[in-house]
Amino acid sequence: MQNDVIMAGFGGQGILLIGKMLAYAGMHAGKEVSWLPSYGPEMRGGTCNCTVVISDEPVGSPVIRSPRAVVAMNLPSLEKFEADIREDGLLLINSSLINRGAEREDLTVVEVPANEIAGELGNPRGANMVALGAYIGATDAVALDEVIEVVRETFGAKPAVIDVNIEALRKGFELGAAARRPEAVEA
Amino acid sequence: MQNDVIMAGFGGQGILLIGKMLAYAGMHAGKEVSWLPSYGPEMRGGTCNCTVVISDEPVGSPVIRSPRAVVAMNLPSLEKFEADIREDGLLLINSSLINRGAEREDLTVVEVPANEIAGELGNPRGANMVALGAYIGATDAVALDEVIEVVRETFGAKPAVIDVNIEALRKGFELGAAARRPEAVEA
Amino acid sequence: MAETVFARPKALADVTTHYCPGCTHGVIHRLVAEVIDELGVRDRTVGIAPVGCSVLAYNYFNVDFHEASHGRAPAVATGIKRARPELIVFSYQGDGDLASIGMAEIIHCANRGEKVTVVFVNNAIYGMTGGQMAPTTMPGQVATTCQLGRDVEQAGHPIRIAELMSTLRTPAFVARATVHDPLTVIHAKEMLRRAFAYQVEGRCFSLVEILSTCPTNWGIPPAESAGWLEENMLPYYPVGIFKTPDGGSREPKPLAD
Amino acid sequence: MAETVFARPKALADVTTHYCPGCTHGVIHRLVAEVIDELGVRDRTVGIAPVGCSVLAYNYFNVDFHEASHGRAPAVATGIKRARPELIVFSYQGDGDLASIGMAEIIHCANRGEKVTVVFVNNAIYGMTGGQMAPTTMPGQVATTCQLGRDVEQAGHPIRIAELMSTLRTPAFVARATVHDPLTVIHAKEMLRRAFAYQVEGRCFSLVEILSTCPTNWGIPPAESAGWLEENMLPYYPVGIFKTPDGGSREPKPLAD
Amino acid sequence: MSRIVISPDRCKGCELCVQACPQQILGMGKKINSRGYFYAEMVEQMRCIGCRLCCITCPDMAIEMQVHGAMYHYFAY
Amino acid sequence: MSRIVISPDRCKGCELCVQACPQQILGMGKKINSRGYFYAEMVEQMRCIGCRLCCITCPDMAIEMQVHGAMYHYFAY
Amino acid sequence: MTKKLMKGSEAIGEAAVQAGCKLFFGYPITPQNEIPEYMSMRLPQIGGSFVQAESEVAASNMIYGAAGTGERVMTSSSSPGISLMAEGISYLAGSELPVVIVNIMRAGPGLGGILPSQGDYFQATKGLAHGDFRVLVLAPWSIQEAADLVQDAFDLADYYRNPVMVLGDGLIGQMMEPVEFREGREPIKQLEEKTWATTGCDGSRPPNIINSLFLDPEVLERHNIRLKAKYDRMAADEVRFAEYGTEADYDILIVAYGTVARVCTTAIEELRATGVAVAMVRPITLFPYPYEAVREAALKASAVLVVELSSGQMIEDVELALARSRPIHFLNRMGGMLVSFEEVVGKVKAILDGASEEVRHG
Amino acid sequence: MTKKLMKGSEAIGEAAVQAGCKLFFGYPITPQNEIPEYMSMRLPQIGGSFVQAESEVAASNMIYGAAGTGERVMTSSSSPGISLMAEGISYLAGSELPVVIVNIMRAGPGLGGILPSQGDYFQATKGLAHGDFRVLVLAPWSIQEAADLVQDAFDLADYYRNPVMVLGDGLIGQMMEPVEFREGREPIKQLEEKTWATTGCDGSRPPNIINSLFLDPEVLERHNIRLKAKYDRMAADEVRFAEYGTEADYDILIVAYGTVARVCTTAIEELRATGVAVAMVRPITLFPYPYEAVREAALKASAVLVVELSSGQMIEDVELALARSRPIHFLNRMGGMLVSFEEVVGKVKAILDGASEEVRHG
Ligand SMILES: Cc1ncc(C[n+]2csc(CCOP(=O)(O)OP(=O)(O)O)c2C)c(N)n1
Ligand SMILES: Cc1ncc(C[n+]2csc(CCOP(=O)(O)OP(=O)(O)O)c2C)c(N)n1
Ligand code: SF4
Ligand code: SF4
Ligand code: SF4
Ligand code: SF4
Repeated sequence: MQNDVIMAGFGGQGILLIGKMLAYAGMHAGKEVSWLPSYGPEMRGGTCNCTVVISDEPVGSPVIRSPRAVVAMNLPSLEKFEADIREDGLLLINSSLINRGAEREDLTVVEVPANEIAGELGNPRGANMVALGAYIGATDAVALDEVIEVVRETFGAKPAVIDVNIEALRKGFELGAAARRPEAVEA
Repeated sequence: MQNDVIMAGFGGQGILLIGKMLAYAGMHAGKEVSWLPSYGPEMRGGTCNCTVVISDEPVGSPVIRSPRAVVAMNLPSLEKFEADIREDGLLLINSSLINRGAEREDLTVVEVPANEIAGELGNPRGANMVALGAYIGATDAVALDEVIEVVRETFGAKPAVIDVNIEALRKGFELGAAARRPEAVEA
Repeated sequence: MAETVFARPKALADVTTHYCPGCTHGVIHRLVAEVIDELGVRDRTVGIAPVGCSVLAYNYFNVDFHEASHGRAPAVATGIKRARPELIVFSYQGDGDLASIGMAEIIHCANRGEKVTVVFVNNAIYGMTGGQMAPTTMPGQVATTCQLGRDVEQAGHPIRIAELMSTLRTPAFVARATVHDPLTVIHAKEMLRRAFAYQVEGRCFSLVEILSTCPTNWGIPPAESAGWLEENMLPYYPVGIFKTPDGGSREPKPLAD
Repeated sequence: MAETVFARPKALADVTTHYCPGCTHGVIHRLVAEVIDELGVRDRTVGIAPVGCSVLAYNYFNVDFHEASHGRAPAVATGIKRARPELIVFSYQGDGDLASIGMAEIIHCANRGEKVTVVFVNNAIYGMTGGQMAPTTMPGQVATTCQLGRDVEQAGHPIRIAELMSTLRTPAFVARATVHDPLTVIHAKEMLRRAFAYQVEGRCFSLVEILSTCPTNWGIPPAESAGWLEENMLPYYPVGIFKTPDGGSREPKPLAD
Repeated sequence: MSRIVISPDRCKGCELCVQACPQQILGMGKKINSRGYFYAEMVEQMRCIGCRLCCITCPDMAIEMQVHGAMYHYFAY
Repeated sequence: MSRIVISPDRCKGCELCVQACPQQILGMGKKINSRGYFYAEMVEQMRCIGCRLCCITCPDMAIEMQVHGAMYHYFAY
Repeated sequence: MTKKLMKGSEAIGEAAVQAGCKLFFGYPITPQNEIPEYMSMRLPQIGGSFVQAESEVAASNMIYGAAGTGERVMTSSSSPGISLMAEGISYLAGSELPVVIVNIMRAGPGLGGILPSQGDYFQATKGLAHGDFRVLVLAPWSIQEAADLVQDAFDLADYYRNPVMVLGDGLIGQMMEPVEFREGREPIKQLEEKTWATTGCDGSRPPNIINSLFLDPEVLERHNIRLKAKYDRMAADEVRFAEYGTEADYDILIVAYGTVARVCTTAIEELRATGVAVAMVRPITLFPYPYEAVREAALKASAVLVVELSSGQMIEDVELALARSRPIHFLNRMGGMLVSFEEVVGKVKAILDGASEEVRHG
Repeated sequence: MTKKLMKGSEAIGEAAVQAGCKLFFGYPITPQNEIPEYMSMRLPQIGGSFVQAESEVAASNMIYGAAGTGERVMTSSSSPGISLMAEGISYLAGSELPVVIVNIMRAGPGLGGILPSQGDYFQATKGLAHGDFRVLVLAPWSIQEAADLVQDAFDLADYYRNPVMVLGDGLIGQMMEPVEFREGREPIKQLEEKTWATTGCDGSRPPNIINSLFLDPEVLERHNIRLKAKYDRMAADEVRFAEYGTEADYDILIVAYGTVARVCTTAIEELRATGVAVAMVRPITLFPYPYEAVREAALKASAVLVVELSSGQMIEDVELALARSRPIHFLNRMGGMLVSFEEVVGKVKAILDGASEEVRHG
């Protein structure tokens, strides 16, 4: 079984970070993982993205042209990647910065007001964590606890940050999980 | 018919010059010619040599490992090239600086006290012209007049030099021609 | 009727640059373009883009452009100027490009007295590649290849290009300016005008070193970058004219010893 | 009993060099060897041969040697010294090698403050390749690539390495000497001794520029070459110490303007 | 009397103009432009003295200035 | 008292020593050495003052100097 | 030691340190800046030395000097920077010095772009610089393999006294994957003491001379013959490659190296699911090239597909191996575009449907 | 015009001038110093410009700048210097600028020696630098041909907007032979005006940009595809070779290029005298390589002999051409040593006597 996702947004939204944390979590869970960032000048100022693959088998192509899931943190990202998602795949939209829904019908769409939620939690820079939570909530990529572990490792230096981020993570997870349940029922 | 010769001596003895003059003469005589100098640091101070090919056919290899003739202006050159000469080939020795004869039996050997002769002619730097004269005297490479023409062209700038050099050339020619006659008779 | 008293110079293309917010590459581009306009040489100017953040400069000017290999812009400029002396040729280079890999080319271009103009942007870091140490990086300044700060024992002291270039015997115009605040921008423009004017007159090689900010790789917000430059760079990189084609040679004499 | 008061230093191999008659490369070789002997560092010295007439230097010294690529001896020296700081590392370079193709490497090696010694032989011409113009060739001097004499309008003025190097901020020892007559040879040796001593003490980078003759490519008999050097080169290339690690920096300040 | 025109899409929100303005009449807006930047806005056009310092400072040619009628220039540029 | 020893085979005949000798007691010989050079010779050993200038000048280490007994050195080297 | 999630560039740096690399000389260039950046932090910690060279030309001469002293030394760069090292690498090969050179390829020619490419295959394997010489070229397809090959590279360099190049693409430089470093790793070769190194000569031996100049052509020719013999030894002993699905029967053989081969494995899985049998040979050493392995595997197939991120470079070696014994098809992307497994699947189907053109250079 | 006895280097310089070359940028290196020396005298006479560059790196970037203005420009060097031009040449190819580069090969690797060699064949024809590109390579065997090819080189460079390399060896640089320059020579190609040149933009056209950077991989890929198509056109239209004795029957086919081929003609004469029928194909363009001609001529022989001054480089292209259809034998000298016709004669006899080992790389 393989999960792969492209996470995309403005530079500075912490996209690469949550991608890495997802990969770490996968590794800790004993899976094969790869993390691939977009790189180069186009990053600067503009948008950036990363591809994370979590698989039971050794990872074949770390480059995924049609990913099983896309996390779009801003409009340009949504426009760039929506069309590429695999049929019946997952699309996560940061509705705080994107004021339109999905164009495709076949996708499972999860709209998360990541910035608002983060703001409400008094952690404005935590929108990325909300999104990460929502993604793992909506998929079987990794267990929440694995990611929480990684959060602790990552921010070990600043304990204050840990809790707010775990908080953001959980909030996102709930939204993601909720969004998937109906589909689960249908099945 | 092809004539080829390696002319060798100390740098500064004017070896490359007489080689070029020989090639020029050949060209003027409507033949195919090539002139190939030894080059590189080993020249500096040390010895130098050049290979001249004069032929009725387009010149194949401009590099001659066993030349039909060798003009040795100093001892190192004699030692370096005597063994390479074609069987029954021609060896011209500058007896002014080389106080030994040929080691091989099969060669036609012409010993020319080039420096003495040049000195006697009041043209100490003309030893190379004497040697050139001797070579064309002992072979059918080119006619004396052709070379004389070239001398005029070469030293056109300084007429004074022309006559002394032609003088040296003739002296050498006589010695070369003389040395060959017996062999001609034998034939 | 409304008259526009400040607008985009003709020599500057009407596009948004890829430069980071607050990066003064943008200011320097505009100054060069204004000078080209004011000297009326746009139709015979050829610019040379370096390899660095200004690598895309060819998209930002309304003049013919030639993209050089890293550090070799002065050699490219030499080729262009020798081929068509009537052209006004300028290179635009960063400090990694000019002062590190391109050191031999800039010195020999200046020493031959090629009649070209070099706009040298000193931002004390490698911007394009993500903040490595430059020859101009300040002692103690943090960069990705000196993460504990530049150690002068290991990497030596920053190189001062204007000073170095001004000691060559061949006549030239060499100056240093900065653009970290509006008034210094005005002086920088004057230096650029003189540099280009000398070329237009066919007088000499000219180089203007301009101190510039790199908020992104300095890790300092744009608004504070000007202050950092003024405090840390200005004292070590004094602004002014170091050499004119009329002035004598400026190299040191032997010490009395 | 007879005592030999002047004989071949141990660091100098007992062979005949390939140098032309009267070429002072030979004198400079001997001086370097004498200094190595006198400082007692022969067993931990590594020399770097350039590409130039002294390319075969590795055959002429009794120390480990490394043959550099053309102009890159200072980079090779950096590699050796960083790998084994206990070694005494010197490069021996000609003016084409150091001042033309090797300009970036020598400036950055000095600016990093590598603790190595550079013996820079300035004979105002390319010897090895048969007399082409060097960056140090004098105005009007004839060379095979400037057969009407060096035209400063086209090729610029000769580069003065000692002056140029001394303007770098990083502490160093920089001096110029000449060996065109016996008494100057004694001074040259003193400069070399100081240069090597600074390295032995682990103090700083050191460079000694030494004016040398090239009778062959100058087309001047050895006996007259000394005079030519004294008349033509000495006035433009003054002898003396330009920079010491203790002295302050020597770069020019901005002109009052 | 002078008018400052700031192009929202050209502005990268570096705030240099805000800092440069001697009248302190420029400020950063709350809106994000197409490229994700909060852009600068003119707060009190009336008090603008037409010094052009913001224009000269802007690295991105996001500010143009127009004048109506005659106008004293503090410095040549 | 000093003795100059010139190695004929090391000498390249550049004449620098001849020029350097303050006593003018060195000269070029008439013989050619193995490498084709006329080499330098000591003409008046007696008048040598042991200044070592010829040794110092020779680019080819062709000159050595020996002294018998004490000797005043004009300069340190 | 446990697995660590590492960026390729950092894994390469750490692998070098683990292999005893004490010195790094390099110049920044995307997409491998993290290698010098990592080394600038790491080497001082182990008493080594890092120098940011003024250029790649200087870097190649710094490793030349450092390698001469016998220490283990590395440099890294990307395509344009490697071109600037050409002369220096020729000197290293001519002087027989062991160094490890990492090339994280980007798209060319010229300044090109910064995204992954395999456009430097010819340069690495054939014409790296002037003169008759070869460098051993290792091409990893994962971060773990990159780390392992870098360590092997140091042993091979020392054993053959020759530069060894680790040739990756932008993905290898930028991607993160779990890496594990073997504790107490043993050299893969019997290594002799470096008695030739410039360590200072106390007279107990003649001076050591590091040199590639031989003015006497007979001497230089002997040197060239010795070098050629060395390269022939490499060809005999160092060929490395990996096979996938060659034990079973298959219609098509894919030949690909580096990260492209990973994409191909995904394609092979997909194809197998649809009942199409495809196998792959993945060259790990590009010089020496696994001609025999490719030929033998190809002879079991009806056609061969070469997949490259170049206009067609390795394909010439495949042609040499096959000598027209099987039709060769070619799939490539360039300029930083990557081959997707979907494209590979499509191409294989096209070959089977006779909808693909055979290609040939020779 | 009458014949003149000229040194190869000078003939090359004069040929360039006759072809309209206005600019020369170069750095001295044996054995081709007479080229820059000649140009330093000659170009000022015709209102051109000569610059002795500070290095080959600079020289390659000076021709890059000058070529961008549309003028005809040349540089020359020898092996190590060409290696230093690698990056610059990649930029020239990527920016599609016409220049003529002369390489008078000397023996390598490293500093090597200064005597003739053919050790740069791989470099010239395959891996000259990073990225996917090719330069057209012309290999003269006489001074007259060198002069002719240099003139053609300028036309080909302009026509294809691509660097063209004239690849000779030390003999071509140093030898003197009679040369004749055709009066009023016409370009060998239909040449268009250089509307892309940086001549100053008066607004009548958009600014011209000389560039090889394309950050968007799709754009760069299109560029790469266009370049590849150009190289394929060269391969289709520009192949040049000469045949000797292929009209009659023969047992052995010799494949050799440059001055080595001359030595072979002498050997062929000698062999004919002894009743041994040998023919030769001499590639004149090394890229594009005359694969077809070599293959066809080889199929008429029982065996093929490749003669090179290298450890075996062109032989790989011969293998590609033959695809094992004929046994290939190899005769070479290296390090500046030259092949003598006696050696060629001996080798041919050995092949016929079955006393020569067949060789194969693929
Ligand atoms: C030969 C080569 N080496 C290295 C690089 C990578 N590179 C691109 S830009 C750059 C340095 C940029 O710094 P700087 O010149 O200071 O300009 P800035 O980006 O700071 O404006 C480097 C090292 C390259 N493209 N080519
Ligand atoms: C890369 C490279 N370029 C050029 C050369 C040719 N070359 C050899 S020595 C030399 C210059 C020598 O002159 P200099 O450095 O002044 O030393 P000198 O011979 O005068 O002592 C040159 C250009 C080379 N060997 N390698
Ligand atoms: S990285 Fe620095 S130099 Fe480059 S654009 Fe950004 S701020 Fe400007
Ligand atoms: S050519 Fe000049 S530098 Fe070289 S050895 Fe002769 S005299 Fe000395
Ligand atoms: S200076 Fe320009 S870019 Fe910066 S905030 Fe003001 S208007 Fe915007
Ligand atoms: S100085 Fe030396 S080489 Fe010159 S002549 Fe005197 S002894 Fe001979």
